[in-house]
Amino acid sequence: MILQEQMTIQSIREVADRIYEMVLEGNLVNEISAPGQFVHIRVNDTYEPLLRRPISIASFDRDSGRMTLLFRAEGRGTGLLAQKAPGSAVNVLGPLGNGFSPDQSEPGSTALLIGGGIGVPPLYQLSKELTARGVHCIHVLGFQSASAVFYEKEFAALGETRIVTADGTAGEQGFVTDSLRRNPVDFSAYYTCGPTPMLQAIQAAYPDKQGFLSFEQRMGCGIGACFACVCKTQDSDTRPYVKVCSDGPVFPAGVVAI
Amino acid sequence: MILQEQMTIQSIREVADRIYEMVLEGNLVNEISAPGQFVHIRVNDTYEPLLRRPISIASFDRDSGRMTLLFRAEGRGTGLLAQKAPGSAVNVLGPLGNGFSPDQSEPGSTALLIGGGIGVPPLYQLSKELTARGVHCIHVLGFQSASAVFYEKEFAALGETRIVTADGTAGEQGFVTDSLRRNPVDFSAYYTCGPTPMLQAIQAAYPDKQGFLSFEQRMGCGIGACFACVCKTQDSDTRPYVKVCSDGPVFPAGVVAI
Amino acid sequence: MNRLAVELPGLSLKNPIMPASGCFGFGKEYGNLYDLSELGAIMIKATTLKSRFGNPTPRVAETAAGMLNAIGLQNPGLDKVLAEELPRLEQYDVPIIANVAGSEVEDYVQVAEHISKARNVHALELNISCPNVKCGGIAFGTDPVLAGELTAAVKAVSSVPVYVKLSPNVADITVIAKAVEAAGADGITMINTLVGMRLDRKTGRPVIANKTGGLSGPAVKPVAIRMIYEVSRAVDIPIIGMGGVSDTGDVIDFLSAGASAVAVGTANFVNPFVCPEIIRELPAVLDELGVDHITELIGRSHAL
Amino acid sequence: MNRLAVELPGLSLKNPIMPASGCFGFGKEYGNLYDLSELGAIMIKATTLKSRFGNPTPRVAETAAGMLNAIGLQNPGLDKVLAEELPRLEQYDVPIIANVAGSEVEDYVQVAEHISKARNVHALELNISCPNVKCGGIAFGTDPVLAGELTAAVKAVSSVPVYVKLSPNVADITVIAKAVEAAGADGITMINTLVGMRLDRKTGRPVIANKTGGLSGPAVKPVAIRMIYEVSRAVDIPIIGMGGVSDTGDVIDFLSAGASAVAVGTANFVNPFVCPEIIRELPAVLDELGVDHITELIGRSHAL
Ligand SMILES: Cc1cc2nc3c(=O)[nH]c(=O)nc-3n(C[C@H](O)[C@H](O)[C@H](O)COP(=O)(O)OP(=O)(O)OC[C@H]3O[C@@H](n4cnc5c(N)ncnc54)[C@H](O)[C@@H]3O)c2cc1C
Ligand SMILES: Cc1cc2nc3c(=O)[nH]c(=O)nc-3n(C[C@H](O)[C@H](O)[C@H](O)COP(=O)(O)OP(=O)(O)OC[C@H]3O[C@@H](n4cnc5c(N)ncnc54)[C@H](O)[C@@H]3O)c2cc1C
Ligand SMILES: Cc1cc2nc3c(=O)[nH]c(=O)nc-3n(C[C@H](O)[C@H](O)[C@H](O)COP(=O)(O)O)c2cc1C
Ligand SMILES: Cc1cc2nc3c(=O)[nH]c(=O)nc-3n(C[C@H](O)[C@H](O)[C@H](O)COP(=O)(O)O)c2cc1C
Ligand code: FES
Ligand code: FES
Repeated sequence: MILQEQMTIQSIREVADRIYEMVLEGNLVNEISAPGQFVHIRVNDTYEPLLRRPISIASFDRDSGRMTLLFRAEGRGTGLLAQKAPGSAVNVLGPLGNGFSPDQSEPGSTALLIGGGIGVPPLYQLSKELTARGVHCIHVLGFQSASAVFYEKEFAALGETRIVTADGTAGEQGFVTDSLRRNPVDFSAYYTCGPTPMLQAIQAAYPDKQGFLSFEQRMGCGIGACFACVCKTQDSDTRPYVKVCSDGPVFPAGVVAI
Repeated sequence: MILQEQMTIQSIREVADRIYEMVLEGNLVNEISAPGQFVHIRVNDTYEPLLRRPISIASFDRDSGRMTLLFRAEGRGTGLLAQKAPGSAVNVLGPLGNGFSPDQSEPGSTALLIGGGIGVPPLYQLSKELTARGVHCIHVLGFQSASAVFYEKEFAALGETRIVTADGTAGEQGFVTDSLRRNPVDFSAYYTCGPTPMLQAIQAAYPDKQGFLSFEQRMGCGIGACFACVCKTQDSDTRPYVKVCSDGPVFPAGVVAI
Repeated sequence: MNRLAVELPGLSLKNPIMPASGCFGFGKEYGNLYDLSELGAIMIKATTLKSRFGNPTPRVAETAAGMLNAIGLQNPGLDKVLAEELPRLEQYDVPIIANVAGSEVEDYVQVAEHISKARNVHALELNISCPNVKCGGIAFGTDPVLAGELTAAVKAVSSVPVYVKLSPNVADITVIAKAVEAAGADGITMINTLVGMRLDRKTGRPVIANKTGGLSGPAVKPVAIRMIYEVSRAVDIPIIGMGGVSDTGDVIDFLSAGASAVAVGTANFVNPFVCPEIIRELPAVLDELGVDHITELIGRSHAL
Repeated sequence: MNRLAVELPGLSLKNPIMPASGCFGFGKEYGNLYDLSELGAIMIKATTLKSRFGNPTPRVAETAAGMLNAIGLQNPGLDKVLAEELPRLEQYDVPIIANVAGSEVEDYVQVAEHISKARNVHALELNISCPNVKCGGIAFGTDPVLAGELTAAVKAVSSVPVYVKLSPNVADITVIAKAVEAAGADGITMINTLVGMRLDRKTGRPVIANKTGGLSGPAVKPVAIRMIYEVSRAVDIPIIGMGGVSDTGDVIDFLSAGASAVAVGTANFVNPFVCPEIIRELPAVLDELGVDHITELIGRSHAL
């Protein structure tokens, strides 16, 4: 069920340059059903900024009723969010959308998790669940530069983790796809989240693999009512479009026309 | 000189129902030249609310660099102002306008200070300065009801102080003018600030006295440039209008057409 | 006595609050959040004869106290709306106002004729003001002659009262209002969005793929209030007002301006529960204002 | 090289930033706060033939991210402006753009003829778009024929280039823009305010004594950007853009939309130092955008 809740900020800290980790507590956490779902946040109660901001759930724990978000203080909305104090409340709508299905990978198999920038967060919960299932996870995480790298240790604790930076200041130099071309890995399914050109390159690189991609799109309602976030599909006859907010944000490879 | 300054909130407390006392510190205090001047406050750095809010300087102290404001949390802007925490900064433009001239009352004479509601604040600094000059002050302060009364002790410490409430829950029942009709006082000059109907009644009641009235008007710029706050004058041939923000807010009796 | 009930042509509203067209889809998603029977009515998404994909994305952009949208009337088309969307809404005790759009008069007429026969459609809202499609829409909304002709053509075939949705992108909105009244419109809904644009700071290019979009939200409220004030003095048919309504206070303002009921658009995105919240708050606000029945507020602004 | 310099008809601007008419009086008050020579130009308050008191108060009201005003062109009249206001501004090294208003063509012509001869007046801004006066003003701004005739009449007597200030309260602003261009206008300034209204929550009556007022501030920026985008593609004369400009980023947007210079109105009330602050910040923003000269930004939105 989708809730609108005033969730309490348990902690907030800058984990990399302008990247914030925010831990929120509330009943909404009980409703989360899959890694890769997101929440829609109202950063304050004025009309400025007016719209909610979609942020992925990076991890959650039903026992403590807490979830973690990781976001970049980018523009006005996330900038204000980054200034919130622990103990204060944030208006959260969620959980929204359909996430990744860890069940798609058999125990003992290898999964390739590829993240780009602020697309990295939802892969963390996914990796935790896959690992718990006995799936072997390989993480390839791309960032702009060393100062933007976050959660390297957290991912490394779950499995092999490659850091790739555009400017080469940390890990390998280049894009995640460069790294995968240089040092290919063997895997049965891939899961990816990041900028659209990256998703496109990955889908093109592994035409024969089972893959799951998480998309971004500008949103209005976040729940499927306003048609702001539609994407054309590859097979437009059976299903002319999908909505990122309610049909996605995660789609199997080959569904969305990119 | 008019400054725009991020002043620091030293303290903020609710002194009556929805009436807040806020003490601010900054260089702007050095520029204050008269009781009855006001400041124009930007309550936050978003576009909502957009405009500044005019608030009178209730008292100030150059030595400590502090001034006190008293305001009612009325609508959106003052509501947000009331929520500010000590230690945080507020964007203040001021000091603005021309205030009361305590010099107009001779030492030893009696001054009648009549305030209504949130018109009471500027009379406090005025009374302090008059009293320091050796002028005997009588205060007649009108409020809606007991819960809205503030600064009674502070005024009483400076001189005789009558509280009048519309509903009779504190002091005398009625309007300040009722009280003054019932128990007339002898004085040489009056100083008043409050709602326009009150100013009108007072000016009409004392046609032969020297009087000074502080006016309110919706404002744009607060510095005399936008013509939002004009009032017609009684002698429109020599001076067709005055601006409350820069020519006032205090005018001698008989100047403004009310 | 229901202090919130309002009677309008074709519509017995238990309260004057309804979601605005395009901001509520066909009710499915919001129906998962609360009971749609609480609403006064529902204005469903624009329906066209054939299904439409709409404009390329990005389709929305935020502005100061507002947003731009250029959805482009995406909808599954008349047949699907009749076969799937409207029947699903029959589970709720709420009248539906069907928003009708098209490129040619003939499109409007066909959609109107069929959709007005659906069991739960109690009124039509003729969308002559969509700024986001190349043909039709706003062209009808800025020309009084075309607006009148379209209204008359739709009135001739509709089984339910016809409300015409006006565009604010005109010099004198009363001219269009009078034209559609004269052509037989039963009511007016207003305002649709103002045409606006946002540019990307880095590239200088429009953020919205369609370049321009329709401005909605609190930013446009003063324009909506002014136009409703003007139109309610110029015509005798009732107005359903909209444009920036976000809370109960805004509803009071729209009724005071001259609207008989109020639609909530963009605010649904900010707070999906805004409509039922307003409905629940209204009686207390009537008490505060010392008013027995909500209809007493209609047109207060006109008092001398 | 001055990276901020912009050349426009009659105006050699050291930077493209100027206060908008009516939001800066005749410069006296802001001149006490900073050196007005820092500004690119100053658009002074509308001047009419005779002095005007303007509308009753309240004259302003706040709205979401905007404000309404109905000052009603209060000004001391042509003679006083020539005798007192303009000479006082001569102490600054800054070109003055004189905003000219009236009720009849003849009023405009007389003011234009005389004020254009003042030493520091380098251009006129023909105000055919004031929504707050009963006669004149906006009537000229919504009719292309009247707008063209007035422009031609003023051009015939003016000693300096004539810019025409357009109203956004029209269905198609390019029609008016083309009409004034054809009539000889040297440039366009836009936008003036959108007509709006705010009601008092308790009484339901308009807050502004004049009932309606002109909406300005960040709320209207998307409309201003869209209209400047449209007009800059429709005419060949330069545009001075305005409508919600509040910071350096907004200036970039207005230039990108197609304006050659930018005026700041309402934002002066929010931050009286906004103009010099923007001017000081601009060079760093040019660096960020990788642009040598500010004129390279003009019309970026039109790139394919
Ligand atoms: C499903 C989904 C999950 C996301 N998860 C994360 C996450 O976990 N961490 C994170 O840092 N970011 C995430 N994003 C991106 C994040 O939503 C944007 O960075 C954010 O909305 C920008 O808002 P702003 O106030 O900083 O920028 P502004 O420039 O003020 O935003 C203006 C408007 O544009 C929208 N917008 C701007 N950039 C984006 C974008 N990239 N995607 C969608 N809308 C955008 C905003 O929501 C807002 O409506 C996610 C986006 C989506 C769609
Ligand atoms: C010279 C002067 C001195 C003042 N001194 C004080 C004071 O010391 N203490 C105090 O509590 N109040 C004072 N006021 C009144 C105070 O400015 C208003 O109560 C306040 O602006 C209301 O803002 P809001 O955000 O609460 O209300 P909102 O309803 O959000 O205000 C909306 C708009 O209307 C304006 N407005 C509303 N009421 C008034 C008003 N009465 N006068 C002028 N503008 C108004 C606001 O400034 C704002 O622009 C003074 C007003 C003036 C003109
Ligand atoms: C995303 C979106 C889609 C819209 N789609 C339609 C539509 O299909 N038909 C229509 O008549 N109006 C449409 N509108 C306009 C609204 O119904 C409403 O008139 C306008 O948004 C002003 O109200 P608001 O400020 O409350 O949103 C749409 C508005 C938005 C924001
Ligand atoms: C208080 C006020 C007074 C104005 N007076 C005039 C005027 O005298 N002449 C004119 O052409 N425009 C006048 N305007 C319009 C502005 O010059 C400007 O076009 C408009 O406000 C949009 O810009 P902004 O959003 O930056 O304020 C006035 C605007 C305001 C807010
Ligand atoms: S954001 Fe509204 S449908 Fe997806
Ligand atoms: S508020 Fe602008 S002139 Fe007084």
